[in-house]
This record gives sequence, structure tokens and C-alpha cells, in this order.
Amino acid sequence: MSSPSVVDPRPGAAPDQTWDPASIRGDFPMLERTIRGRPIAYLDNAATALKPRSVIDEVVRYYQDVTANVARGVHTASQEATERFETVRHQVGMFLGSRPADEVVFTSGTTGAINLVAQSYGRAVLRPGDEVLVTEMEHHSNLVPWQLVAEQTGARVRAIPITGSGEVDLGWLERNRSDRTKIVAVCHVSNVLGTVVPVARVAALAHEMGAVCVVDGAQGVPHLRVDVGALGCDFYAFSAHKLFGPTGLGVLWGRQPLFERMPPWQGGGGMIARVEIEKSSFAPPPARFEAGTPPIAEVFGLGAVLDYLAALDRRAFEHEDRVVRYAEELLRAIPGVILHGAAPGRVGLVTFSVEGVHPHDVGTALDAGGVAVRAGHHCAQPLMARLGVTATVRASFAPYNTRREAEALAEGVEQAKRVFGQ
Amino acid sequence: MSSPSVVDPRPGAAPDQTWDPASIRGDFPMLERTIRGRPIAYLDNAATALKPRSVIDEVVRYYQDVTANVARGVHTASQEATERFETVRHQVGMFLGSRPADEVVFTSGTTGAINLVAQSYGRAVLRPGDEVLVTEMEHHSNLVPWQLVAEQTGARVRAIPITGSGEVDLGWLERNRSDRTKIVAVCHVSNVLGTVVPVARVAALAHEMGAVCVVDGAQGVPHLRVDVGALGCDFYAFSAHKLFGPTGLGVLWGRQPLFERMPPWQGGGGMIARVEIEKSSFAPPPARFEAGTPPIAEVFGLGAVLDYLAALDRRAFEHEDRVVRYAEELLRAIPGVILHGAAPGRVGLVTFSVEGVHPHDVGTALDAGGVAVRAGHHCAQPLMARLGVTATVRASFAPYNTRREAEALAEGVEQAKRVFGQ
Amino acid sequence: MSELDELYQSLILDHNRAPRNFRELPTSSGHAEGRNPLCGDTFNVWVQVKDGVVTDVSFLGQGCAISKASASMMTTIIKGKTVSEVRGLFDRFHQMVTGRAPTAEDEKKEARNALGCLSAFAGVSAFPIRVKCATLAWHALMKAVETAADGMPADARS
Amino acid sequence: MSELDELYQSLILDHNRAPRNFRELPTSSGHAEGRNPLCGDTFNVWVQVKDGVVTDVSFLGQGCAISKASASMMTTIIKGKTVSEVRGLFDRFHQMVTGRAPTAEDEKKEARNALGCLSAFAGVSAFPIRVKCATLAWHALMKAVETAADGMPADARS
Ligand SMILES: Cc1ncc(COP(=O)(O)O)c(C=O)c1O
Ligand SMILES: Cc1ncc(COP(=O)(O)O)c(C=O)c1O
Repeated sequence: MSSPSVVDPRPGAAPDQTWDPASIRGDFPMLERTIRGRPIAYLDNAATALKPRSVIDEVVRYYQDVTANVARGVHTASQEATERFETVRHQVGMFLGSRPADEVVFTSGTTGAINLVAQSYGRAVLRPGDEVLVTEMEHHSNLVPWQLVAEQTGARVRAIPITGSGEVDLGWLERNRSDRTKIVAVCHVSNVLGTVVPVARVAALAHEMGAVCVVDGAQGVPHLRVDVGALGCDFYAFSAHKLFGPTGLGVLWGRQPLFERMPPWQGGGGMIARVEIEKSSFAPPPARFEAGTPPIAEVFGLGAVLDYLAALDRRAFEHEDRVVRYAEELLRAIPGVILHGAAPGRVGLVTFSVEGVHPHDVGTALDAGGVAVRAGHHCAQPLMARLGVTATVRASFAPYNTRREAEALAEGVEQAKRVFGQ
Repeated sequence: MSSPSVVDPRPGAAPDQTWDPASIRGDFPMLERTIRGRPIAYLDNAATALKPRSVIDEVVRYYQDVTANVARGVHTASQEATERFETVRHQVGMFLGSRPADEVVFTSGTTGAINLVAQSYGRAVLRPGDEVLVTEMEHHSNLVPWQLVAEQTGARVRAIPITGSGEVDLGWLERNRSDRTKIVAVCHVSNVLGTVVPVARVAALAHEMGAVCVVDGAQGVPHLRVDVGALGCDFYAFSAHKLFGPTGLGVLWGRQPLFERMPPWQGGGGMIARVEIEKSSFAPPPARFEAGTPPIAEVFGLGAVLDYLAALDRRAFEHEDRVVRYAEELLRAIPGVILHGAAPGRVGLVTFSVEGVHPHDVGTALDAGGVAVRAGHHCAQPLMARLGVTATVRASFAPYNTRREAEALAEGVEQAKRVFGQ
Repeated sequence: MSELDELYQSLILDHNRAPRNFRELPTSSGHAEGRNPLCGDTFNVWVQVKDGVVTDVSFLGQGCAISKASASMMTTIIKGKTVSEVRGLFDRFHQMVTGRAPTAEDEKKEARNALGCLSAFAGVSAFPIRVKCATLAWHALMKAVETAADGMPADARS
Repeated sequence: MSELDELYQSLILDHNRAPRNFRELPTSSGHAEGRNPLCGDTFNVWVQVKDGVVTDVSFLGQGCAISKASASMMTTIIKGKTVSEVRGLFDRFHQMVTGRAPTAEDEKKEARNALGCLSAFAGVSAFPIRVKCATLAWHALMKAVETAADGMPADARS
């Protein structure tokens, strides 16, 4: 098992001191593969991130050495699995800013987590005429669940507009919030523009109206240190697979007093107190919200992710930032490339269009050079409409990405332009 | 990668011809571990089954070589992952009796699958006074979801009683079904009694009333060849982890015309056709029911399971049956042991009580001898009430289990009796 | 020739730049919309069918080079063909772009002859994810032809 | 002694077979129910608290040997103790069964003295899943004592 290189910055070292991604690239087996005969330049991290060896090993460990269901058996393997499972719950609490473990619910993903809040909290509190505010740049996973519960309850979904640079229009929020505002659901980081939403401000504005603030942190946790206490939000959701972890697992963090009052969403094993044919009573949170056998191997893997991140040199993220800025510079220098999003402090990605070349064709041209990006609407059709496009190209980064990969990206774009004779 | 031993039965070979589980035990790494210094006797397969090496390897392959999100990217890895993902969907269709792949929805588990049917189909069709019939021996996962939707719609959940031997009382069903009966939800195999429910009969009785038949196949697929066409049911749910596959993944099979008319349950990426802030339109099934990033590595693993099972000598299951009968015999011979369930043709497990010794204490005594069983209510509290107990001990089997392990079970029970001086 | 150049042959680039029959038909007997859920690209296809023969066809829409060129080339090649010939052509085209082209020498030749300039799309099979792009307009066409076949004026349908 | 025999010491087996104070108190100032979600086992605990001292305590319920013996032994040991002594005792007990007992020799000895016959449950730490069983009645007791502390008659509460 390889482990991340931990280099203590020397006292007084300059903050932009070089950190070499080569020190961790060996941890990620997927970086060894080739695409059409070339080394892969994986710039689709916002879709799903690559997994370090230690995470894969921990998933394997569950399947090889600790296979058992959790919270159900008196036998040793079940007990070991349960202990590990609950330890990771605790770790997740710490990761989100030292929160008690019973505020951590394991779900099937960010999408599952937001549907849970919508169907349990939302359905219980929303009345006809109430409003759920989202932003114009939400991922469908933080929009459609609210549309569904709005339809069920007679509430309405409205979008906080974004400014030309891709920032949330807080003035609009201040003017348009009212006592009908019950839920304000925003992303922490936009998966298209990289904008960091000022969650603390949004949450404060929501709370003044008695509304709760739900944060889609799918793109937050991979790039920012998250402290839900400091953010002041009420719910925070993320996916393990975008945080270098396994597929099939998400986290919903929620404030205990809210969880306590929320009805269950799904019914099944593990979430009950007492069951009779005609009625049942339910377990306290977090169990109340975890019906059925949970994603156990996946939780093991997430534990290894958190260990990996804890040991990772924080300069890795400064390096990531620099590579993103470098990619941006290179692309900006190419005539006909239009960059989307210009919010100060944006993180993790560059989204762009190439004049006269469809994003899919750019994507294919890049793929032919081994560069993996995402071309499409990024599950953010309302934002595409706002930007006046149907699709864009997005290159998204992680600490293991290199300046060389940013260059391969720019070369691929040049190549696409050449093919299309622009 | 080890693969299952495939021995073609010689023509005319006796059907009970010996098949040696040793021929596959090497495929299951977990069988190498020890419990308290003894080799593990894993008899908790109904809680979760052990995983063959080829399944673990396939999960690892996704994380090492094909990491990408599915159905979203134009790049090579995404394309490879998507192809494999859809191939497994097709494989699952074949596994369930050659059904078209668009009748296969991937979920988070059996529990997720049944909640999907309850909240999408059930919520749309149930009216006040309508009835959902389940059996008295359902797992909470095939009961509580119906209670929740019944409460939301004013419908009522009623239980078809079971007979003294643990069979579904079909006479009761015939007498009590009516045009208020909208859904009949039954397990294929009871997770406590091992009873095989005559699904074809139940489905026919349901259809005569215009009701649909939902089958909880969590304990069906590990022991029976399933052909949903022959069963005549409308929905069939199972969990990969109980079928020697990964955690975090389930399957909902459903008839295409029903799926076609069902509204989405969860909202999110991947299940939409067109999204605007105020409203969205949805993709056709199965995508409509798969919001968010699906459990991709898990689906890869399930593909390997189906390959493994296809290559597995069918005598393996006859062997399993014989070991179950042997365990039953050994236990029956111990004074003070009470066996629960006596339905002819029951499969996979033995559930019992030991007079004067609490099931947890039996479970701990067995664990001390390396024997892993489940002691508890098995998420079937109404059945426990019917049996007049709060908990039982369940030993559940798979083809890799041996006669020696059945003996270890009986010895452990004797040991528990000795400790408690019975 | 690199895989990329193979995919984007000059014929394709030409049709992408200057799509043929890129308009709505003034009168049509069939119309359908095709949508690529991956990228949100949409094409509208109109057909005029008379006595089982496609007498005119056109399209409009937004899309990538592959989908646009494929739509354009489709319109040029099917005009004057019978509906069943069009079906056969689509089958062959589909086989080619999914890499399931015939392997026997004579069948291969026959397929090449039948496909004509559509052979330019052979490179798509190296990029399976782009198959949807190459067949988007074709699927819409087949829908349009089916609605046309029932004899109702196109306007009476949604 | 095997781990199993260590867990089920004769004292535990004796209390399991013949639980002490296995009844409802005729009058009590506090009552609570404890439920083990794992197995559905339920215990009811009643306490009589006077001037901060537990003057009487009893229990009823179904459970495994560990939970029943633990409940029984608990009732015998806390009678006459002050509420804060009971709290301290539960802390020590909890530490022992979770395997977090003190390691320093003097503290160890002190703990052993304080726990008295409760030391019979030391073997539970080898079976962590059984910790819930060993502490079930204790948790109920603490709840009962808390409700008792507010001075309202038990019947006035749910
Ligand atoms: C009969 C039956 N139904 C449903 C389930 C629930 O399956 P899961 O927990 O994988 O969702 C189980 C197993 O726990 C079961 O045995
Ligand atoms: C901002 C954002 N929210 C939500 C999601 C949905 O996450 P998942 O598909 O893992 O449920 C994603 C990623 O797809 C995302 O980028």
C-alpha cells in the first residue's frame, strides 16, 4: 500500500513553494493507463475523481477479510464491520468540522442526499405558496428534487440569478426572500463555473426568514476545507466518488435538532424501532434515514479517503489551483476560445467554448490526444440557457494533475481548431 | 484471477452425485480468515454473501483502469465504463429470464428498489381505502415502504397470514382480495423460514383483481433460478450483496408498460429530458429511475457475479440443499432445539430457538467457536410476534458451505447448552 | 491518417460547414424531432412521402459536426428512394458506425456500394460514444417517415 | 478459561437464572424503558429516590443472559447509593465493558473495589457487540433516575 507523501513545509517557507504532483501520482493506479496509445490526461475530476491505491485496498479489505452485514450480527466479522463503519461516520463528522457522528447519514450519493432532504424535510414543511430558492447554476440534482417536492406540496421553485461573472446575486436574494421562503438550496461550488458560493451569507439571509439552508457540496469537498459550523448551513451533501472515493456512497450532514424532527424517507431494515403490520415506529437519526443494508464496502473506502486527505500536504491544493490558472491562461491565449465564469476565487475547473466547433467535437479531438474532459450540459441546463449555449467543454482538476496536462489540453483545443479549419 | 470449477456432469450421472465445495472455496478469499483463532464457518449468507475473487477483481478493475462517470462523457474511459455498465444491465435482464434491458433499473439495494415501487407506482395508484397486501413473514423492507405510502395515500396494509408450517395462506388471499386490492407484495423466499412463496399463484390471484404483484427477491436469486416471465410478477427486486456481489447495489426489474407510465421517484442528473427552473421533463425508463451517478463499480462487480454463476456447476446448489438438510437433522437431534418453519421445498437456511437460552447468547457461543450466524429479529418483527418469540438464531448457507460447518454449528449449540447448564 | 482525421474526413467537415437541405419544407407529410440527451442537441426532420417514395426531405437544428454532417448527407442521399430502401440504408449505416459491418468480402463491397458517400462515417466506430450523434437525424427521419405513412397531415400531430 | 466461559461466569449465569428484584415497585419515583434495537429486548426499570439516595430499585423484562444478569446485579449493588455514586459506578462499568479500563495499577485496584461483583462483566469487552446488552438496564436506570430527580410522581409522566 502506497501512502501520500507528507512533507512538512519548512518554517517560513514561501506559501507557493513548489510541490511536485509526481510525489502522489504513483498513488493513483488509473494514471498508468493509456488512451489511444497516449498517457491519460485525466481532466474530468468533477465527473468522478480517481481513487488512490489505499482506498481501493480498503474496499478490497472489506470484501476479503471483513465481509459481513453491519449493525445486525453478534458474530465477530459483523462486529468488526460495524465498528469500522461507525468509526468512518465519526471521521466524516470530524472532516466536516468536528460534528457529532449522529449528524452524519450515509446515502447513495449527493443526489440521494438531496432527495432525502426534499422528501423528508421539504415535504413536511412546505405549504402551498411557499418558496424554495435555488441558484440559476444548480446541478439538476439540486433542482429537480425541489421541483418534485414543490409539485407535491404546491410550493414553488425560484432561481436566484447569477451575475455576468457567475456569482450569486445576493441583492436579489435580499430583495426576494420573504416569509414564504422555506428552503434555500445552493451549491457550495458550481460544477460548471467553479464559483464558490458565499454559503455563510446565504445561510444567514435564509435564517433571518426562518428558512433552512441546504448545501450541495459535491464540488465543495474536493477543493475546499469544509466546516459546516462556520458555513452556518443546515444540511450539507456530498458524494464519495467525487472525493477520490468509491461510487455508490454519499453523505448527508444535517443539524441534529432538524434530523430529530424529520420523518423517515425510505422504509426498511435498520431504520425502525418497532414494527407491526399496521404501523411502525422509527429509530433515532442517523439510523432513521438509513433503510436497508448500507453501502458498507464504500464506507470503508471513504474512511481511507479521509485518512489519505488528512495526510496529504495542503500545498497539493495550492498546486491544483496553479494548474487551473495555468490552463486558463493557455486557453485564453487561443483565439476563438471563450471562457465561462469569472468569479474571483473560483476553484477546480475551467469551462469554455470554442467558436465554431461544437463541444462534442472538441471533446473527441481532446480524447484523441489522451485528454479526458467533459463536453455537454453538465446536468445544468438552466445555466446553459443563461450562458446562451447548449453545451460547453469542462476541464476539471485534482492535485495529481500537472502543468504538462494543462498544456495537452491547450494543444488538443488547437488541434480541434485545425481540424475544423477555424 | 481464479474461476469457478466447471465440471460437466457425465451423461446419466446420478443427480445427487457428489460435488465437492472444496472446488470453489478457493474462490472466496474471506473463507481464509479465522475467528478467535478458528477457521470461520460463515453461516450468515442471508445477511450478506461472500464475494468470489473475480467479483472483487472486477470492482478493482473499475477503480484502477476504467474510472469514469457513465453516460456523460465523450472520452474513452467514460465510453468504456458506459458500455460495460449497459452490458451488465443486459446480463441482468438475461439472468431474470431474457428480459429486455430497459426493464432493469439499478438501485441502491432491495430496500431502495421497493421504496421506488412504493413511492412511484404506489403513490400514483393508491387511493383512500385501497389495500396493499403483504405476508406476515415479510422483511421490514417489504413492509415499511408500504406502510409509508399507505399513510400518504389513505390506503391500508394488510397481511396475508401464514400457516403453521410457514406457508402463505392462499385461501385467505382468495377470500380477502377485492377490487380494493391494488398491490400484492410478497417475498420470493422468506429470510427467516426459507419458505418459497408460490409467486405464480399469488401473481395470478393479484392480476384477477387488477392488482400488481411485487416480489422481494432478496433471498430468491441466491437460491432459485428466477424467470420473471414464468413467475408472472410485475416487479422483482434483489440486492447484489446477497448474491455474492458488491454492497451498495440493487436491481429493480419491472414490466416496461408499467415503468413507462410511472413518474420519477428521485430527481437529479441523468433522469431528465429537459430541465428549466420551473419544470422538467423526464427520460424514458430505465434512466428515469436512476437519478444521479449510479453505483458504477458495483455494477461492474455484479457483471462478474453473473459470469461466475453462469459458469458454476448447478450441482453446487444441490450440495447447498443437502448441507441445509444435514444441519437441520443435526439440530433436530439436540434436545431443546426448536426449528421454525416446515414448508416443503424451503431453501437456504435453518432458523431455530434453544429452550432457555437467549438467541444472542447462542450467537455468542457459536461465534466463540468460529461459527457466524445471525441472532435477532431478522428485520421481521411481525413474524417474530407470530412465532411467539422476540428473536431467533438463523444459520444461512451458500454453495461453499460444508457438512463440517453444519457440524460446527451443532457443536456450538451443544456448547451453548452446556454453558447455560440446560 | 490519424483516428481524428479519419473521423472528421473532409466530406464531413464540408457538410458540417455548409449543410444541405437545411430548411423547413413548405409542405411536408411527416416531421419529427430528435434529441441527443447527452448534449441536448436537437434536430428537426421533415419529409415528403408520395406513393412510398421520399420525394423531399430537409432538416434544421443545432449539433456537433458529426450529427450535422450526418443529417445533411442523409438528406442528399435518400431523396428519391423508397421508404423500404431508406430503412435498409439506415440498417447498413447503423451497422457501419457501430463497427458491426459485414466481414465477407462480397458483402463488404455491396455495403460500400449501397452506402456511397455515407462511408465517410466509418471512422465513428472508433468513437462509440459518437454513434448517437451520427444516427440522431436518422432516428428522427424514421419517426417522421412513420408518421407520414399514416396519411394524416403533419400539422394535425404534435 | 475460554473466552466464552470468561463471558458467562457462574455469577452471571446465576443472576440470569434467578434475577433479583425482578418485579415492579409498588410505588416508585422514576421509571424508564430500555430497548436494544438489535434484538428487540426490552427492560423496564423502576427506582425510588429519596433525598438523593436510591432507596429501592427493580426491573422486569426479556433479554439475553448478559442483559438480564446485568440488570439484576445492578439492582443489588445500587440500592442505598446516592445518585451521584450511581453515576460514577455506571461510568466505571461502562469503561470496563468497553475495554477502556484504567491501566495504572492503583486506579485498576480502585476500580475493582468500586465495581465489586460487577467485575464479572469484564469478559464482555472481548465481545464488543454485547456491550449494548450489558448496559441496557443501566441506560434505562439513568433515565429513570433523571425523571425521578424532577420530583414529579412517576405516573404524571408518560
Ligand atoms: C427477504 C429480504 N428482503 C429485503 C431485504 C433487504 O435487502 P437490503 O438490505 O439489501 O436492501 C433482505 C435482507 O436484508 C431480505 O432478506
Ligand atoms: C454540483 C453537483 N451537485 C450534485 C451532483 C450529483 O452528484 P451524484 O451524481 O454523485 O449524486 C454533482 C455531480 O454530478 C455535482 O457536480
